Amino acid sequence: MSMTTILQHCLTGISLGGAYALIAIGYTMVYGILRLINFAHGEIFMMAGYFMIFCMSSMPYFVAIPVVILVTVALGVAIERAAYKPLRTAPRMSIMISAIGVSYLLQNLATYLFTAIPRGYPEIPFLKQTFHIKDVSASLVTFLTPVLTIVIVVLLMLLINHTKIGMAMRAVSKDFETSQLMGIKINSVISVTFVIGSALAAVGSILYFTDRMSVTPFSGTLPGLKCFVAAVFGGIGSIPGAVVGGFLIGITETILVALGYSTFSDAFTFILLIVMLLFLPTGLFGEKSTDKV
Amino acid sequence: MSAHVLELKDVTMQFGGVVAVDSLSLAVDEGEIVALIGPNGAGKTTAFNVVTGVYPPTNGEVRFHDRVIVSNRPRGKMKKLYAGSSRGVYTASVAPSPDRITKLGIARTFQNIRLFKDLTVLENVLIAKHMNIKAGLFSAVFRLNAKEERQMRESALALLKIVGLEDARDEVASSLPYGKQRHLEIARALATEPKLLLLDEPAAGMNPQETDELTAFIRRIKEDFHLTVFMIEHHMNLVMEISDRIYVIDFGKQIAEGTPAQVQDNPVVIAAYLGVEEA
Amino acid sequence: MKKRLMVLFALLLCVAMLAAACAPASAGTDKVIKIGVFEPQSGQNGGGGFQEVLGIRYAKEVYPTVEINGETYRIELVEADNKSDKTEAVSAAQSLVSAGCKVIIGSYGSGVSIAAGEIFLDNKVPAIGASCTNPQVTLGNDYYFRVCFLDPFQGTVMANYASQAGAKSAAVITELGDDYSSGLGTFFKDAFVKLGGTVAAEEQFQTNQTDFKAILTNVKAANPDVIFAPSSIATAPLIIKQARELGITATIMAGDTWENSSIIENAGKDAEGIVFSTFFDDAQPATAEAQKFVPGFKKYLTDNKQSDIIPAVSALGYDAYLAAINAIKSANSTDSTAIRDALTKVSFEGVTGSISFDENGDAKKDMAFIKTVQDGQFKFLKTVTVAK
Amino acid sequence: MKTKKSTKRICSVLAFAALLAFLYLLDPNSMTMKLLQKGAILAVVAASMNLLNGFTGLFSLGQAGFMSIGAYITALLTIPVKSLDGVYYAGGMSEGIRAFKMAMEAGPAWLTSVYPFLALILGGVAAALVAALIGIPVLRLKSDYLAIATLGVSEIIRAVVSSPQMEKITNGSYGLNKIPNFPEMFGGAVPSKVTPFLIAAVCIALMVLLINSSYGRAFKAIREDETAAEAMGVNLFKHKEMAFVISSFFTGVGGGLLAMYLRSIDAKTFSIALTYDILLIIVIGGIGSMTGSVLSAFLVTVSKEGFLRFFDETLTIGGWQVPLFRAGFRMVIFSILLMAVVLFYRRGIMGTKEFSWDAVFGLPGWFKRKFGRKAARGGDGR
Repeated sequence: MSMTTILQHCLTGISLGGAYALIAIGYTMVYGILRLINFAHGEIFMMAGYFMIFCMSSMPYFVAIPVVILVTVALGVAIERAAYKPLRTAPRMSIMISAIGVSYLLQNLATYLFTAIPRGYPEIPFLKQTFHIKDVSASLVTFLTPVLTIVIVVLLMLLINHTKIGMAMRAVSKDFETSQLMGIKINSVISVTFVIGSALAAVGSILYFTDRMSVTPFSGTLPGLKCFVAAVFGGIGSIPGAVVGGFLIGITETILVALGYSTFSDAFTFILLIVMLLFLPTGLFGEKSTDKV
Repeated sequence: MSAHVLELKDVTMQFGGVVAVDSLSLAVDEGEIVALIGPNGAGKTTAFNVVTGVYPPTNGEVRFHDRVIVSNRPRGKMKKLYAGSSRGVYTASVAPSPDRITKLGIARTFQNIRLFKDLTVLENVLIAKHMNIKAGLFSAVFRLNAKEERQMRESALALLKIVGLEDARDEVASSLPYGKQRHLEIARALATEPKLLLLDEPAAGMNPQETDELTAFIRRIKEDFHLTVFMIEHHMNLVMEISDRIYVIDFGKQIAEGTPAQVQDNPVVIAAYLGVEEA
Repeated sequence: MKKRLMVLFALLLCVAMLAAACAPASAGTDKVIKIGVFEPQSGQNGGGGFQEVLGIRYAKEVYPTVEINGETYRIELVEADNKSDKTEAVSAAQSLVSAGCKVIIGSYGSGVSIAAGEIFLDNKVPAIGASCTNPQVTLGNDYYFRVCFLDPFQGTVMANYASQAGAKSAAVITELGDDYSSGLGTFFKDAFVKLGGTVAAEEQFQTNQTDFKAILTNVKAANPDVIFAPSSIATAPLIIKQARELGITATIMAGDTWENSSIIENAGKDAEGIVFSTFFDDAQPATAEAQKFVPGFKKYLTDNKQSDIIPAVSALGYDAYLAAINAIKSANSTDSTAIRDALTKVSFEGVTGSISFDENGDAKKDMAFIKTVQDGQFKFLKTVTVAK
Repeated sequence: MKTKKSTKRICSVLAFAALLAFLYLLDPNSMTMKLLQKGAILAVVAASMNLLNGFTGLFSLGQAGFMSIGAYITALLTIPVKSLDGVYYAGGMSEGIRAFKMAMEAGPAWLTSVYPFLALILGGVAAALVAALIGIPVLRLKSDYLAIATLGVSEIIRAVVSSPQMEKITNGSYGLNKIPNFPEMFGGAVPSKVTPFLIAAVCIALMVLLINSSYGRAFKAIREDETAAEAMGVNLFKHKEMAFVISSFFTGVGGGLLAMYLRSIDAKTFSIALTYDILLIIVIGGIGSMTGSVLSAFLVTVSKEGFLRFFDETLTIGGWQVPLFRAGFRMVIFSILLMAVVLFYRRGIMGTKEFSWDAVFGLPGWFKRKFGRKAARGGDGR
């Protein structure tokens, strides 16, 4: 395999990883606080894709992008309010089923509204300009994705470690009941979590789809699952962990496909998950917790 | 002297930085009722959890009828901590799962009642009987073990009679009044045919009258089932009335041991309890 | 109590449904003969399926009746959506049979046709495939016929075209778990190698995969003259655009599925220059039937608010319908077995050429149309003929 | 009023006879029959999923994977040798299997008559074996980690099945077809149309027997409280593994039946969506109720593919075209239904209740009370 090919692959892997990382953060934050796999997160990401298509058809990108982020956030929070809040006291299983139900609903809704035929993703001019460095060629977004990811994560870490709401979040993820007793407004904290998570999903979807150019109702499912694996890998609840996991999965996936094992590119992600859960159940950066008897 | 029924040697349990139980040693003899008391968070329940195999201890061993059932060697930081200390260091590493320990004949109840809430009273007891079922899956599914099944039911019902729940056999466990739930939990423990019964705050949340009933009840089952009882309790009058010996621990360390009378006037104990005791 | 109510509700529903379902399917009055339309109108192939249905509907407008020993029978179309999903296909096919259809037309997508084939066989109802190109559909099924050519043929056609266009090396990209894509890919490979070409790269991708960069990077490294990427219209634009973005200039070729305007819409200017084989071209009306069909159907399309490019599958749907009524005529009865026997003998001038069936029940066709995209329009390139 | 045992027996016999008669009379090629058959198959799978999720409290999402194992094994074994070449037209087939199949078909009459059932059982066994292996690591995981891991397992299985490396066996991308329909039983005494119902009935009966046995109680104990169960001497791993393997076995058999029903299968058929459909069934039926699962299996199948189809067709009433009604609407309705059940009737149709004649006889009395007619005479069963 020639040098340029390898470089090209690395580029693909890293930018894919970047997008994954952004989605994974959404999972890890929600799980950290609600102990819930937000199965719908992948679908939120997919819906963000469709929102972008419609916004861009009627407004310039610099208007469209914030609008899309806002709408996606609204969707995310709405889902939390409608599908998760009522079940807060319910057994774990019914909340998960509710999450699956939501993703099932969003998928069918998308199929119904936009049909299963893929919609072309609008081109954001400045993101799409392609570079040719010798034989390696890629659009700006490919380079931009990882950079942007890192920046966002740094900001997020600052938010979580140096603001009141951030402190509240950490408290809630440590101990739900106690922090409630300490007078932290659980619901607002959860909402904030979903706001951040959905916003990142929106950004992620813009980067991801600009690079891949078309959206179908199923575009969300697999990235969603993979990003959850990424979150677990990095240690659920830990944001840097999610990022590392995201990049790692993006890159390994690309490598596998590059080597001609595309059959197993998805399967591998899950093998990774199972192995990880067995030998390092708390992931790379997650901290241990003993359940009280 | 005859071997102890239960013996803890230098049992230490450390969670991260917290030492919940600190090289605790104690012994319980055949036919005794021994109480383990101490202020909240003294590590009583943790000690129980170590004995029943819920947590493997950081160091120390537990013997049952002179047989090592739980044991662990210090690892990592702990090694340094123990280096050259006079306290015993245990090299064997025995960590059976709780069900194995139950099979050996140690049954327990829980501080916060842990019944199978949505199952009927009878089922709760029958599950404890499942432990020593002889029939394999096949014969159980095809009811070839009708006789065994009948015996299980009969003994279960007998137990329910003893705790006075035979009329409630088909009620859902969670629908029972609090006191009854405690009784059911004990009946369930007895169903495993234990030699040693560990009771974790059996009288918690009971009014004086209920407590007296409980006292009598514990005495009765001890006699009927030839049990040795090791209990954690806060209700001092219950403890003082029922137990032959008492161990007092604070911050995971044993601070006193002796008959109720001795313990009562032990200044250390009083100190430990001042302002902390709620019973 | 609420639970009780639910139980009761459920039971009632069950009973109601059974009752409804058991009601004898109206076998059709003596004056009506039913033709079933077994097509996907939703799911992965929903788009293509619908185009095929349009062709069939139009055909029915043109030939609304059929003569059976002196009596005129009104033809009634019964449509069932198989959702491009095998598990649904069985019940959809069954619903047509139960509705008393004498002949079935369909389906777009070979997988569902194969699944439904067994049902039609069991019920001895003949089926005429319009655009299902997989050999499996008619193989070993005496009741399945088809008016289109087969994948082996199509693969050979594209291979011939490629080598005639001077291509020495080709890259083949196929979809895992998809019989159409994988099958066509294999046949292309075999034919291309026979013609002295080399297969520089073979890549596979997963269903619903959206990122083809890694695959295409390998392809780029192999630097082939042409890329053969038979795939559903869902994935086509992705492959095309991402390939161009990576700076791959090789001609991208595929099979009949690509003749769908959604590809041009989604791939935009990148779609320019793609090449694919298809069954029909309105610029080259091969037969009298075709000359009459083209203007008529264009009008029909505009009346139904569709773009007036005639998709090949619509033409095939039309031909399948013709085959059906021809068979009914010559069978001169409404008995589906008789119609089946008649089908083996029919021979008529269809829109996509003269049609008659061989012992497998496949149309004897030896010509395919090659098309490309130019200025955002499908454009006829040439016809390729391969002796069978 | 408690109903007499004898009365119940009679009722059960009558009900069973009525059902059987209905099935025998029903035209094997009618829509109803096909839907009921599918319902029966899904009932088996749903019941086995319920055994795991509802009774042992292990939230597993691996069903589709185990179904595919069962389906592929059954298909491999039952496809007649003569049509093999047609099926494996692209890749060819591994000679070993072909030889084995030839030997089987050459076998004595009794063998060929039981062969399809052997195939089904083998399918189940294969699924069970895989489950046994996977269970060892995976069952150590808790609730949602277990869910995602099992979901992963099913994806892995799907990848392996459709991989080019397996082409000589599973026919990779092309899938298997020419699978014979349901076999007859007892030399035609049971026509092939009724077979799936009998098999389903047997499977479900077995599962019901299991959950009512001592082991079943142990499963429930694990669902209720793992720590307490362990303290009562229930070996967690042993019983979890047991439940997982048994459930997978029946899931595999269900998959085999599905293969016989579909007559042609490929890896796509067994995607995550299939698992979700089954989840939908057990949620609507009530997690923890076998009766519920069976009931809603039929309910969902018949409504989803039978009489609710009209949601997908453009419907015009008196020239006015009803909006919303077009392809895909049906599924939207179903997902909304699912959400409604999850949020408002969390216990589903049956909750954790099982069918009992008492309840049925209770209904009229209960009705009286429910709709405030005169004071109820003859209360409900309990």
